[in-house]
This record gives sequence, structure tokens and C-alpha cells, in this order.
Amino acid sequence: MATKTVIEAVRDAMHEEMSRDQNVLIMGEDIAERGGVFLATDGFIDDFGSARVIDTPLAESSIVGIALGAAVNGLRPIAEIEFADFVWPAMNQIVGEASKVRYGTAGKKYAPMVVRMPYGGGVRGGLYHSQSIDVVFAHQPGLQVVAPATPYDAKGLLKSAIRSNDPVIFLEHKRTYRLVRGEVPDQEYTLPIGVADVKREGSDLTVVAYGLMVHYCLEAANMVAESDGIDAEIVDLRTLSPLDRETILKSVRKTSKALVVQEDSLSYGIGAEVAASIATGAFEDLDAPVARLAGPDLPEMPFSPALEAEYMLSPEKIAAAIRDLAAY
Amino acid sequence: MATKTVIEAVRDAMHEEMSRDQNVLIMGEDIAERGGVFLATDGFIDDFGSARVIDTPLAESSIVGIALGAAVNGLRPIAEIEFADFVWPAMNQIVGEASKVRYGTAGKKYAPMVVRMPYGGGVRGGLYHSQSIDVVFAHQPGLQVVAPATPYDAKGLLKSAIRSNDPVIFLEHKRTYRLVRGEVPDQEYTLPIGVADVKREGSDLTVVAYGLMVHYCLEAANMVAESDGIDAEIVDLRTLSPLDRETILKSVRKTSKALVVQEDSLSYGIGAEVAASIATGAFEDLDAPVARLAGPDLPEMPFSPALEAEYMLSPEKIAAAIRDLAAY
Amino acid sequence: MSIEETISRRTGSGKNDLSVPPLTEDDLLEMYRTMVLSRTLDERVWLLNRQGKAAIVASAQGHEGAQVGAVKASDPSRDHYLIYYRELCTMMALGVTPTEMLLGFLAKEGEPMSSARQFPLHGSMDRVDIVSFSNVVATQLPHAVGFALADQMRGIDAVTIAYFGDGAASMGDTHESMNFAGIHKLPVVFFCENNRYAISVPLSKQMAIDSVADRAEGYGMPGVTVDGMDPVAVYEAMYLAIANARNGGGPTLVEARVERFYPHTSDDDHTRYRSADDIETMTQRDPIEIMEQLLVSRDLLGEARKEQIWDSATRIVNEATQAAEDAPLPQPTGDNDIYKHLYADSNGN
Amino acid sequence: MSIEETISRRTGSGKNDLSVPPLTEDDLLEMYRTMVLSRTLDERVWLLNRQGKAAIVASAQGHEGAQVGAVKASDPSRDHYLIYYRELCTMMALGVTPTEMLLGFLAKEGEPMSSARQFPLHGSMDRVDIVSFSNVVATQLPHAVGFALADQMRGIDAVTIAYFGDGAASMGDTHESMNFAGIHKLPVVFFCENNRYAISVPLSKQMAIDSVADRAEGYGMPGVTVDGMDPVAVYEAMYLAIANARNGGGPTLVEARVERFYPHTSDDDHTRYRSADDIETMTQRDPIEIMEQLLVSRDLLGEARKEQIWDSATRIVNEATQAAEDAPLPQPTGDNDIYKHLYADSNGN
Ligand SMILES: Cc1ncc(C[n+]2csc(CCOP(=O)(O)OP(=O)(O)O)c2C)c(N)n1
Ligand SMILES: Cc1ncc(C[n+]2csc(CCOP(=O)(O)OP(=O)(O)O)c2C)c(N)n1
Ligand SMILES: [Mg+2]
Ligand SMILES: [Mg+2]
Repeated sequence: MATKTVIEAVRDAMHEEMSRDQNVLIMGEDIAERGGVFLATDGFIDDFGSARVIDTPLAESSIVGIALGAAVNGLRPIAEIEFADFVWPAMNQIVGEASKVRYGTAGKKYAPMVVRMPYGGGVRGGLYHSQSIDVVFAHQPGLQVVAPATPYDAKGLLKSAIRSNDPVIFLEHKRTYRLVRGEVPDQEYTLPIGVADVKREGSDLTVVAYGLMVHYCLEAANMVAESDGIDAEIVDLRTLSPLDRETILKSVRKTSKALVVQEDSLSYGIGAEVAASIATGAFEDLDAPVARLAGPDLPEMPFSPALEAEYMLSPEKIAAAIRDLAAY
Repeated sequence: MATKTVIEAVRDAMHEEMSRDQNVLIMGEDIAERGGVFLATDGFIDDFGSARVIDTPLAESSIVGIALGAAVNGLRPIAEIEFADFVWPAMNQIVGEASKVRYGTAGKKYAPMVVRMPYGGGVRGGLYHSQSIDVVFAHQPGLQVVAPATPYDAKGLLKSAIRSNDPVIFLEHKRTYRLVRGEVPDQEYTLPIGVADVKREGSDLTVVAYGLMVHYCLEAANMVAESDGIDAEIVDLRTLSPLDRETILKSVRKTSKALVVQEDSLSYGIGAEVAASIATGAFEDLDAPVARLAGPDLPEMPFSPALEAEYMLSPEKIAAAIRDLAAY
Repeated sequence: MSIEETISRRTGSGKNDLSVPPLTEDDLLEMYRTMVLSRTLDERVWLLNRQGKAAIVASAQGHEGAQVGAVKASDPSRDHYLIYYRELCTMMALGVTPTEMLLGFLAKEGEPMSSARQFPLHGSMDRVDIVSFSNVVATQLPHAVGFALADQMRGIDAVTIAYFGDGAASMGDTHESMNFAGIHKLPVVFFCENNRYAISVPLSKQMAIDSVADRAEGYGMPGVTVDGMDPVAVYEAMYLAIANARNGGGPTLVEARVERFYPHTSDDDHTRYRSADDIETMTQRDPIEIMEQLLVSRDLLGEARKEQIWDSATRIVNEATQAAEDAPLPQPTGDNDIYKHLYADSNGN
Repeated sequence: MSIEETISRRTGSGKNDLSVPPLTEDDLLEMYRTMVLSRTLDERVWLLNRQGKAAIVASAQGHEGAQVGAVKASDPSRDHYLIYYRELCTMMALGVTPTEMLLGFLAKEGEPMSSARQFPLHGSMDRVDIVSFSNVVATQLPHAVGFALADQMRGIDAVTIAYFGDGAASMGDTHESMNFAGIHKLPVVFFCENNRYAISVPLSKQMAIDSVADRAEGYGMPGVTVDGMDPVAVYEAMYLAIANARNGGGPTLVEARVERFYPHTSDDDHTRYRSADDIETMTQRDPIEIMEQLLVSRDLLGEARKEQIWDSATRIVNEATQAAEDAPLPQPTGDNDIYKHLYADSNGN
């Protein structure tokens, strides 16, 4: 086992898959000589050449649309969007097109492609380098949406995503890139898409989260364990779509209380589906209303530090919400 | 009072506002000589001239982006997207840009614009003329999202939308256009954005819906009243964002049971937020789990009639869900 | 400048590297038969629409010459056809049968492209690589470029033809696709059927220039305009473009000037926006008549043969209509279960 | 072809209708002072970034000549400036103070464009119509076209300048915007600062042509390329384009060839992707030196005056740094409440 950061795990996953399968290629802005703005493809141009590591023009819709065409015609493209905030121009090619290839041809054509993008805030990114765009993808059947929190999950899930025969949106929380380190096996492994993971076992209440918030929740769980003796179970969604309702419900049936945590603004976010699914699926077991803790309903995260902090969740804010729920 | 169809109400609202305010203009595909593919702007080119009724090139991103620029610089544009399915290329200009103008300039600039589009299925539209794209807009703070069900609501809300100083996404269910008729006052009126409406009073359970589904729910309510003596209250959201949680909760607190109905596919749809809000806000009052009835989690509505019918909700399917909930 | 010159100047290949094999008598007759069959089928679909049986039709009438000429210049055994909705005659030329087409228009069981999940002409074919994923205008252009990229990367000798209209030229996707294809010299031909209208919007409100082909220079590729009512002229232009792409010369933008004889679709009424004059004059040239004149001038067509060809087309279309009308509508069970083909099964299919 | 000829040929106006007022001595000195101030401030911001005080900086160094020339050709009392992030010198030329700019870079209270909600240079100004809503490349182009449409419709005599880079030229929005502006002959000037790189992607991977201006023809507007290192040349080209737009002649695409002296932003390291040679040669021409040579040749600048101008700039920037460093960070209460300005209040504001 080696200790890796999330960005190293992402890089390793792609490097292994590109070494393993000639049909895997990566395309995006600044990924060749520059090695990607986060260095996810550092050195790839030397290892795989310019035919498989393509610096594209600055044009997101075509990055995805061309990857889609190439996928249908036999390749396994990884399309990198430099920041999730810039994926909006490509939304038509993702949500409108890629999601419907298999369905709309009754299975004759399909699109084995991955669209990777760094998302999320807490990095002084302001309105246009902090966005969570997850629910827009998660809402669209035909897409698979993966949002890992740890190096181990990132690597195993990205390898599965590249091997999947249907489009995967792979969301990498940019604040975890270098912040989060973890053990990654030396030998090859993959992890199944669509399976949530209990990151901390607990008996008093269930906290559901994904991405950076998983780490904040784990911190918060340690705080409340110490200060109040509250034993929180943390479920990491890992995959947002298809949603693993079973694992979530199993946990809530055990603890009888649920808090859903989401960095994104509250209304119509990922947490709404999770909360609604819990409220319906575990109705008889719930000892308290399902709680949601989320970003405020504002257009985006502001830039100046105190403003950003006000918008952004923190372990402290989560700990407070856990205490409230425990006291219900 | 005159009896009008939904499309007539939409046309009247725009005609009145364009007559009232020189700064209102409309731009979109086929809206001038053609009068719009649904004839929403029939005759406008004669009444208001080609400077205010602009046939645009086939380019949705620019339709919205140019409308946005014009709005910030003093006009009140109405941008028409021919079908909601074709709004995806403009998503960046709507969700990424228009929603953040006021917020991102700290109030110095703002965008008084309306983006209108026909959406929804049950019209043999297949994968690309049936889409419900509502949640993508509703999720974005800074936008207002309106989805009326009746001619009266459509007219009053569209007039308010045109007068609003912030962007409004105005969703017109295309199956209601000529199907739904209703009374519309002869004298001028507006209706407030952000206020839901109880379309049928009832005591046994609450059904929440919007758009075409309101009419299906009303039919279903009549069925179950007759067949089973169930007295359903129907709440029409009318505005999806900001969501009028108060009116919804008031109804559920009274009836103690809630069914949320949505034409769109289930997961991460509008109904998730409504259901989650009810489950949390009316926890102590609920006698049954919040039920959701929605389209299946499939990429879109198929074309062939029986396949479409399988996907699409109907008064019968809703009646069955009401009976189930009543029996809980 | 001739088309040869335009292409060779841009690509640096010698003009003499490019030559067009003349069409044989059989070729010409086959093209004519295909156009007649397409026209006959097209008329039938309008009838079925008026009878309430076909939900929607976008007509190829007026485009047949361009479509048959373009297919003739290509190689269906290896090339890719990323079509849009107005390609009825393209489909015929590629060997899709009238019955198959009518199963699409009537949304019947056995429809080959999408199992009747989609509008007619949407989905994909098995025998020939005809692909049209969506109704959203211009989205097929990046797909086509991706197809060509995949072929180029693996050294596969195939050319991709991306079909689109004058309206589609305005979409951002069109710009982005052509730009990418130009940079990477991909084996793709952009084939624009310019019928001067996008539904009701005339060319003058679609662009400030007269010819879509004028945009090609901005992407470092040759752009040529050809009389799209003349099947042989289109064949020649497309042959050069395709041959050039096959030889590594990169993309070409070929614009065929055509006329849309019917309203945009069966939901449209073009008298609302086209002048009587315009409607009157647009049909004065008909690609089928132009082909007939050519055949007559070459002594390949007399009245008897002509009648026989039209009669045969009617018979084929009658039989196809019968077959399609007899076919059942798909029911959402078994093979037509609407839950099928959402994701790959556990075997990856 | 001269710029006058290019513009007059396209717009049909006589070449003699277009003439450029010569810059006065005061103009030239003022332009020089602005460039020096911009350069000095730019350097300071890099320093503040390295000290961990400024979160991010995108430098205008190498672009100053183009930016100061373009502003000089416009009328800040009525024109609209839809800038992008690399317009530090544009802002200076439009009278934004170094203190205001530094409040932006340090995200301090009183920041004039977005109240420090956004990255530096994003938001809008009150005194001059400088607007930049977002970081998403090329989105400002349709906005600019909309600004011009609103002015044209109401007969308001203002020109909109849409600023963008060579990378931005690839976006669909750029295509759609230019197309619309060409059709409606709108009073907008598309001003491309072509520095041959989009972050690390060189021009040859961005487009198959050498010059963005070559695309203009495809939108029915004149396109001109100008040496962007020469402030006077840019002034002249932009003057003609703006005058032509003001006279109803419609849009022009002006491409200024510039160099990006620094990495893309403070987060970038251009030695990863630029050759030593390229880095070495790109700074051999400097717009400030070109301006100095002009001033010297006209006897407007000697060593003493030069020193005084640079010293004065340093002093101004020092004071501004002090003021900005002393300013508090906004706290999310009161005027800086992050819930403010989500929607209009009940008065519509
Ligand atoms: C992105 C998008 N916008 C609008 C439409 C609606 N629409 C369908 S066809 C069409 C006109 C297309 O015109 P053109 O490209 O010239 O092709 P033609 O029909 O003339 O062959 C429009 C506007 C669409 N399908 N997609
Ligand atoms: C749509 C979009 N994609 C990607 C980015 C990330 N990005 C920021 S600036 C930039 C390069 C822009 O290059 P260019 O337009 O040439 O301007 P320059 O920085 O060279 O002045 C990129 C790729 C973005 N901001 N927006
Ligand atoms: Mg057309
Ligand atoms: Mg650049």
C-alpha cells in the first residue's frame, strides 16, 4: 500500500487504463504539454503521444461531442473539462446527447466515455471556480454520475468508469485533490459504480454525504463523539446516479435519524432526492424529521474569504447540525 | 370573462405587455412571419415591427446571451426557445450567466428577461420534443421558474414575468396549449410569482403537482371522489422557484398525507424537493410516508404510442396512487 | 475557381491527383430510380400523415439530387453517414427499404433505427453506418468529427459525411466541429444542404453572407458550392471531397444549393412566410427532371422506361405501405420493454 | 489592403468617409503614462500574489499597447466595454484607480465591481460601463451583441467593444455572436487580443489558420489584423472600426497581435509548455518601449521625464497598495450580507 493524494489516484487510474487499452484517449484543454491545470495528466504526452493525449481548442461542447462520436465509433475517450463551471456549454452534448445514445438506438450504439471535471468550493474560486453541478447530471437517466471522496475510491471508480460501456460523469472535488491523502493498494483493483460506502460506523444517527463533505462529516463526527458522545454513522454516496438507496436505508433503519449534507445550495440539490428517499423508504423507522444541511440558496460561492466561509459548510457547522438532530 | 386556451393567454399576455412597454421585445426562431411554431406570436410582426419581433438565427446560446445583454442594457427581452428540448445549448447563458448578473455585480446590473419555452410530453414528441427540463432551472438560485397550468395563471404570471427585474424561466406545457381552456378576465391583471394555488380543496390527502399534471390530478380527484369517496386537495405549484413551501405545508398539515406528482423521470426531479420539504416540514403531522408518482427513470419519453403511454402518467395512474395513499 | 483547384490549393495536393471517375449508364439509371422511389415514398408519407397515420414527416423533395449524388460519391461499405431528418433519399440510396422507412413513419414494430422509440430517421442502422442520435440541430457535427477522429487514430480507411442544413450552420457546434476537423485534418466531409430556409427563417436572417461554403477558409479547409439540383454535379464535388479526405487531405465543406419543395414538416404551412412568387419559382427546377433530361440526352430514358420506373416505384411503395400498415404497434413488453437499453447489461451489451 | 479599404469595401462607405484624427502630444503622453502605471501595478500584484495576499492575477503585460490604443479610440462617456480578465490596462485607461484595482485583487471591502464577490476585474463599474459578468470564456460576446442591439433599437449613439482572446475564438458563442452582429449590422467591435496562447494551447492547436481576423468575412464584416504591440496602430484600426460602427456601418473584427509576457495566471508556469526560445524572443518587442521610442522620436520624452513618469507610477501604486492593504476584508453582514442582491427588492431594485 502506498499513500497517495486524490489527484495522484486520478492520474494513476488513467495512466493504468491508457497503458492497458489502446483505445483509451484523453482530450481537453491544457492536458498535453501542460499536463492539465491540476497536473492530472502530467507526463501523459510523453508516455502516450499526441494522438492519444489531445490538447483541444477552447470549446467544451465540441470536446464532449467529439469524444461522444469517437466513443460510438470504437474508442474510449476521457474528456476533461478544465473546471466544472465551464461544463455548461457542453450540457447539450452530455445531457441531451450522450445520455440517450443507447436508449435512442435501442441498444445498437453506445458511448463508452468518461467526462471528468474538478468541481466544488472552498478554494477561493468565487462564482466561477466553485460550482457544484452534480444534480444536473444526476437527474438525467442514461448517465452514471460518480463523485468519490478518497484516493482509494477515486482510483477504483475511475478505472471502472473508463471500462464502462456507458457514459460516466466523474466529479472530482478540487479541494480534495491535494488535501486528502489515503492508502491505495499497489495491485490493480476496480470498484463498482452504484455502491455507497459506510465510511464510519455509528449507532445514533446517519449522516449522508459525498465528496469533500465526507471528510468534513468525519471530522464533525469525531468532534461530537468527543464532546457529546454522539455516535454518528457516515454514509459516503460515492455514486450519485444510480443512487444506492439500499445502503442509505439500511443505515437509517438502524439509526432512526438522518442528516443529509451537501455543499451545493439547498433547493433541488442532491440532498433533496436522498432526503425524500429516506423519508419515504424509512418512514416507519424515523425518530426525527430528515434533516438537510446545505449551502444557502444563492447563485454561487463568493470570492472574499469571510464571504466564502459564510457560504461554505464546515466541520463545525455540521457538528452543530448533528447535535441538533441527536437532541430531537 | 372570456374563455381562452393556454396559448391564447400566452399570446395575449405578451401582446399586452409589448403594447404597454416599448422596451419589451421578443426574439426567437420562426416568431416573425411564421408567428411561432405554436402561433404564440401570431401577427406580432405586423403589430410591433421587425425591430421588436426578431427572427433569430438557429442558435439558442446566442438567443439567450444576446437577450441577456440587451436586458442589462435597458430592454425587457422575451427569448423564445422553440422547444424546451433545444434549450440545452443555451444552458450556459441561462444557468451560468443570467442567474448571476445581479448577484455578481452586487446589485449594480440586473437582467429583466423572460425565457419562454414549450415543454412536456404526451404529444408524440419522442425523445426530443417531450422533455421536462424544469429541475435544472429550479436548482439555480437567481432564476425564477414559473410553470402555469391554466390560461388564467399563464396570462397573469407571464405578465408579472415580463415586468420582473430578474430573469424568469417560463415553462409552458405544450400539451395544455390547445387542450386546456379556461376563463380569463377581460380587464388587466397580474399574478405574483412564487405563490402556489390550491386548485381543489379536500380533506383526506394533498396532491402536489404543476403543469399538465394538475389537470390529470383534478381528473383523478374526481374519479376517486366518485368511486371511493376520497376527498383530495390539489395544490398547483405554479412557481417552481422560489418554491412556496408554506402553501404546501399548510395543506399537508391539514390532510396529513401527501402525494407528489411529476411527469418527469423520478430521481432528482422537482418532486424530490417537494417531498423532502414536506417530510421535514410536516414530520409531526404525517400519517403516511410522502408518496411520489413520476415518470420512470429513463432517458426520455419514447415515440410510438403505446411506449409513450407506458412512460407517461395518466389520470388513471394518479387515481391508483391516490387510492394507495388513502389506504395507508 | 474549379472545385479541383479549390481543394488542391488548400491541401497542397496536385490538381491532377484528383480525378472523378465518370458515372456509368447503370449508375445514372440507378440514381434516377432511387430519386423516383424517394419521391414516391415521400408523397405517400404525406398522404399517411394527412390520414392521421404518420405523426410527422420532413420531406426530402427538392433535395433528392443532392442526396443521391452525395451517396454515389461515397462507399457505403465503410463510410459513416451522420444524417439529419431530411435525408429520406439518402436512406433510399443507402439501401434502406421503403418498408423499413414506413415502419419508422408509422412507429411500428420492427422499425430498424430505434425500435420506434424515436422520430423517423433517428437512431442508427445496422447494415450501413447511418447514425442520427437526436433532433437537436447540429449536434451530429461534433459526433461526425469524433467518428473521423476515431478512424484516423486507428488508421481505418473510412470517411465520415456530416449532413446539415443552412440553419444548422449558425449553431456553435458547427463552428467548433469544423474548427477541430480543420486543425487535425480529419477525414470528414461537411455536406450542407442549403435550401435557403430554416423552417421559416430565410437565409438573409440566418447569415450576412450568401454562401455557407465561404466559412470554410476560416477553418483552413476548402469550401465549395455546387448546384444541388444537379445530381452529377453533386457527385463530382463530393467525390473530390471524399477522395481528398481518404487520401489524408483533411475535411472539405461542400454546400449543395437545393430547394425545399414542401413546408418544413407536416406541421408547417409555408404560405405563411414564403411569397407566392418564391413558391412558384422554386419548383421550376426539379432534380428529378434534371436527371431525366440527362438520361434522355444520353438515350438512356424513353417514355416507356420512364413510366415503368415510376410504376415500379409506386408498386414498391404500395407493398411497403401495406406491410407497414399491417405491422403491429410495439407494445411495451418483451423486446419493446421501455426499460431496456438504459445501460449495458452485465456482459457490457 | 489598408484597414480603410477593408472596412469601406465591406460596408460600402467611401474610403474617404473614414479618417483618423491624429493623436496629440498630450494623448501620446497620457497613453504612455497609463501603460507605465498598468505595468507597475501589474508587477505589484504579482508580488502581492507571491506574498500570499492576492489570490490570483492574470497579467496584462505585453497587452498594454493594444489595450491603451483601443480605449483611446473609444468614448468612455457613452461606449460599453465588455472586457475579459486580462484587461488591467484597459481598466487603467478607463480611469479605474490603482486602489480600486487592488481592492479587487485583495478582495477587500469597497471593491467597486462586485463588492469582492467575484474574481478581480469581474462584475461591473458604475462610472464607466465596464462589464464582465463571468469567468466563462466567450460568454461576453453575446452579451456585447445584446448591448449593441439595445442601443440600435433605441437609437442610442454608443458602440460596444467586446474583448476576447485567441482561445475564446473557438467557442460556439463567438461564432453565434458574430453571425448575429453581422446580420443586424450592430454597433459592436470585436476586439481580439491574440497572444498565441490559450493558457498552454498554442494557436496551431486552436485553429488551422493564422489569423482570427480571417473569420470576419464569413460573418459579412470586415476583419483586420494589426500589430498589437504598437499602441498607435491599434488606436488607428480601432478608431476606424468604432467610427464605422457609430455611423451605422456595422461590426468589425479587429485582431491585435500581442504577446503574453507572463504565464497565463499566477497559478501557471509557462516554462512547462513554452520553449526557452519562444520565451526569450517574445519579450524582444515591448509595447512600452515602442511607445517610448515614438515619444523620444517626437522629442516628447527624455530620460528625466521618463524617470519621473516611472517614479510617479511607483508612488501611486505604493499608496494604493497601502490603502488596499489597510482596507478591511468584507464581513458577511450589513452591506456585505451574502444574501443581498439575489433578487430585486420590492421596489424592483
Ligand atoms: C437546436 C435546435 N433548435 C431548434 C430546433 C427546431 N428546428 C428543427 S428543424 C429547424 C430548422 C433547420 O433548418 P436547416 O438546418 O436549414 O435544415 P432544413 O430543415 O432546412 O433542411 C429548427 C429550427 C431544433 N431541432 N434544434
Ligand atoms: C468556457 C471556458 N473554458 C475554459 C476556461 C478556462 N480558461 C480560462 S482562461 C483560458 C484560456 C483563454 O485563452 P485566450 O482566450 O486566448 O485568452 P488569454 O488568456 O490568452 O488572454 C482557459 C482555457 C474558461 N474560463 N472558460
Ligand atoms: Mg434549410
Ligand atoms: Mg490567448
